[in-house]
Amino acid sequence: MTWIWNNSPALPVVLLLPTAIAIPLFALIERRLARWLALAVSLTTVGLSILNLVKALSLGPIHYHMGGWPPPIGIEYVLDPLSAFVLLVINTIGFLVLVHAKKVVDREIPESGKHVPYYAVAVLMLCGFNGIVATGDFFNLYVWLEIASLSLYGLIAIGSRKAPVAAIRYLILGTIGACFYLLGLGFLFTMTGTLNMADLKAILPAVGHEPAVVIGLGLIVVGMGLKMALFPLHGWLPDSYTYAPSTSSALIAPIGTKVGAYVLIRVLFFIFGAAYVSRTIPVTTVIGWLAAAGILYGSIMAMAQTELKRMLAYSSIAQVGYIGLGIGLANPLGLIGAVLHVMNHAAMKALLFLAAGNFRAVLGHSDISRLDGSTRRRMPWTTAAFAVGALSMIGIPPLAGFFSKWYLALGAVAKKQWVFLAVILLSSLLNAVYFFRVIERIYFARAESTAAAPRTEASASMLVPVLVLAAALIGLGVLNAFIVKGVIGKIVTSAMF
Amino acid sequence: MTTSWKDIPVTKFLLGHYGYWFVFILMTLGFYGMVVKKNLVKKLIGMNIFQVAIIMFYLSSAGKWKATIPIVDPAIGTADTARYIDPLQHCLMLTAIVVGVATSGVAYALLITIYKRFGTLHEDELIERMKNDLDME
Amino acid sequence: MMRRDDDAIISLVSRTVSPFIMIFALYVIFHGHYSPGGGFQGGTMLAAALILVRLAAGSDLSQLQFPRSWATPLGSAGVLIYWGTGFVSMLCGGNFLNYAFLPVSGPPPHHRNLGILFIEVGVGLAVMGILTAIYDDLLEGHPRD
Amino acid sequence: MKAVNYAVLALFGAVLILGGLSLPDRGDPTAPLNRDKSAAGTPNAPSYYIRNPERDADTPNMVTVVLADYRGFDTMGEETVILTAGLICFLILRRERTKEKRR
Repeated sequence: MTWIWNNSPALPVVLLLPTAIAIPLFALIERRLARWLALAVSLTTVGLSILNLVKALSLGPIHYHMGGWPPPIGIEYVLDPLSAFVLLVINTIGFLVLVHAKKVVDREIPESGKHVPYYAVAVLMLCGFNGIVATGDFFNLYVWLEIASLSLYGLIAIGSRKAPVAAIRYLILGTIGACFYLLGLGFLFTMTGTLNMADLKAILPAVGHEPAVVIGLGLIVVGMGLKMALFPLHGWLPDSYTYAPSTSSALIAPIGTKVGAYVLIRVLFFIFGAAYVSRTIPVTTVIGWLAAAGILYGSIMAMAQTELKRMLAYSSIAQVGYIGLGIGLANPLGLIGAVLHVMNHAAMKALLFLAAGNFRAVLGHSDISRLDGSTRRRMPWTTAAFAVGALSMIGIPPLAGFFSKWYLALGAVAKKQWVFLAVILLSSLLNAVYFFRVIERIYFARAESTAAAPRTEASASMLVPVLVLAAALIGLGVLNAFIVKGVIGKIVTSAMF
Repeated sequence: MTTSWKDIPVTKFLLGHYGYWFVFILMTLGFYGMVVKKNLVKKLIGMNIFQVAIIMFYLSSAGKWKATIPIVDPAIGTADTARYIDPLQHCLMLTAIVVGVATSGVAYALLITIYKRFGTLHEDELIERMKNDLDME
Repeated sequence: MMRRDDDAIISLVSRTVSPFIMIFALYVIFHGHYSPGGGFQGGTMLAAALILVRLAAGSDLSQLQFPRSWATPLGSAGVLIYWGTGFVSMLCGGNFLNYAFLPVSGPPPHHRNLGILFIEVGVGLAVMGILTAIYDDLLEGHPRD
Repeated sequence: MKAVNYAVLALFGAVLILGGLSLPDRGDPTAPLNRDKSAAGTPNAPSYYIRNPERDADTPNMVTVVLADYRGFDTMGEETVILTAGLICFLILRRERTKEKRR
């Protein structure tokens, strides 16, 4: 037990990696073992993340020195409240999606020989995300970022016929993003001589005025903006989400873009500090305005879509915009809103994409125009969960989605940014328009065939994660005050404004 | 101490920075390939040039005058760090090279799949053929 | 499309050169402590030796030298060796990858020396196996007509 | 669209040149990269990597020690990257083969 306690920061990554190798190995004995192994290790990481969050909240930031070398020499893993919190979100969503995966993978990836490597790559992707969030070293972050990105390209590419084209477009833009990150890091490293985040933060006052440092920061922000699909850099997103298998889009949409947002928050508010940023280049202001534009663009484009997954993809651009808006506000309330929205949006998007996966599995399509009253009769639970997710997305008060928007609006008021406030209100309206279009078809449109549709609800493995997420949205909304006070409050107090 | 031509500020700056300028030219060239070219293979070539340029950027920052390779030489000893070039960048760039190779491998695998399905690697033609191609899934 | 001329010179030269490349690659891996080199460089050369024969003799004939089905397992084994070295030191009380805790005799620098050797072998195997596997996969996916 | 691309390219080049101007000279012994202590008083990693590998790991090749010991976790990430690439090539291209066989 003390062994687990001592090594808990490193254990998620250390356990996920060999599992990716063990999955093909055990699948030789029995193919079904692949999924069970992936589930088991994913559940373990959820447990470890809870342990880490509790540790980080009660004992302060945990430092784990890889290889026993202290920070500037070796690589350290740091779990402060922010990274522990984001890790918990990522691992929980990853576990729920993997529970859901079985039937979807069986159906949407016809060749059974590919299921085993699919699970292995999914586990590697989770491994990469765990590494990105937990690391306290800039170059180590780049390595894990590449692992996660490569797995994402693979997970997208085995979707429908057009998926490889979407994947290669994502690959080219994603590699530009990663190269920008590496280049910016090169500038920072040449100016400071360190790769460790805490060390860099300490050295920064001595060299912060140099243009090379500022340009390094700018390049890193652009690179991460590409990874998180901030508005003008979102080109890869809609096609990738649409053509990928439902499981992949449910894995990528909630957590893939959030990691980029996490790195931005980490770099801007925990290493450089908002004051430094606003003194040198107005990165946060630019992010804020681009995010506001992205919110409107994503919402308007979502209204024009007829296919559910594509609509959710455009809605993702808008939702990432909310996180960007919180970063752009650069005040404590805005940061609360951004971090809260990382969690809320992860839960909402996972729920909606999983529900879309259920529609595809049962009805064979996810066209909005073909959903009607019979859908509700055939799948009462999935549609109810979908409605909860949609209402939360719009921002109906007791649900989780309302509160992140509330904090963002408070932040906008505190900063006297009335345009941002107007954008938040307007986009809620637009969200309502495009989600009510779906809800209206499900609940109020008369079924085209009057014949009583049989109840063909999705199977238990697909239904349970959806219902859990729907319950979680209500729970997170009700318990919102505790989360903000107990967890996010501690995150915000350690940020530098 | 004789003042050689190397100590004049302008030549000192040029000598100290010329490596960076060449690397930056290479980098812009690679970025040009990735952004402007329409053929996917050319984009990937641009990507490789970009990555190699970044690797050379790191390595050129590791260079020192009159220094030797980063292997301890008993004749020199390790007291004076100026006698060895920085080992850290070389280690980092080994990793970056592998990352580049892995990305290229995945990219070419994707290109092969695309070419088998659509018969072209030119972006505009690809978009055209994707429009005409009815997705049956 | 893949018309292959059985050119005696090409096949003979590549067959002769390949083992020598491998020997040199092993030297690069195992002498990486004292001279430029190490696991990655050696592994790449091993892969080059295998791919050279695959290029010259065609992918069917070269299966006699190194079967396609071995590549990915060997690569995974390499990664497992690396991970295992780290995990053993973790089990023996140190942090992950802290070779000073490896259960071997001698003072800590010697432990680290040995740990680095294990790691280099793992890296070499992984790079060799997976580069060859990627080459084979790309060839299989190649459109033939 | 083409004009935008070229504008982005020009901006990128300009930013690089601007950044390059303020970089320290290559090989400058007073550059932050080559000092013994950083500005904040913490030990500077590159200098440490030159002085201590023989004492710490009984190995004269500094790059090997940095690669496998001081920053060994990076190298494990590197292995994972290449493993991922291998698995993905397998994942993407295997289907093509089975399809061909079925025909």
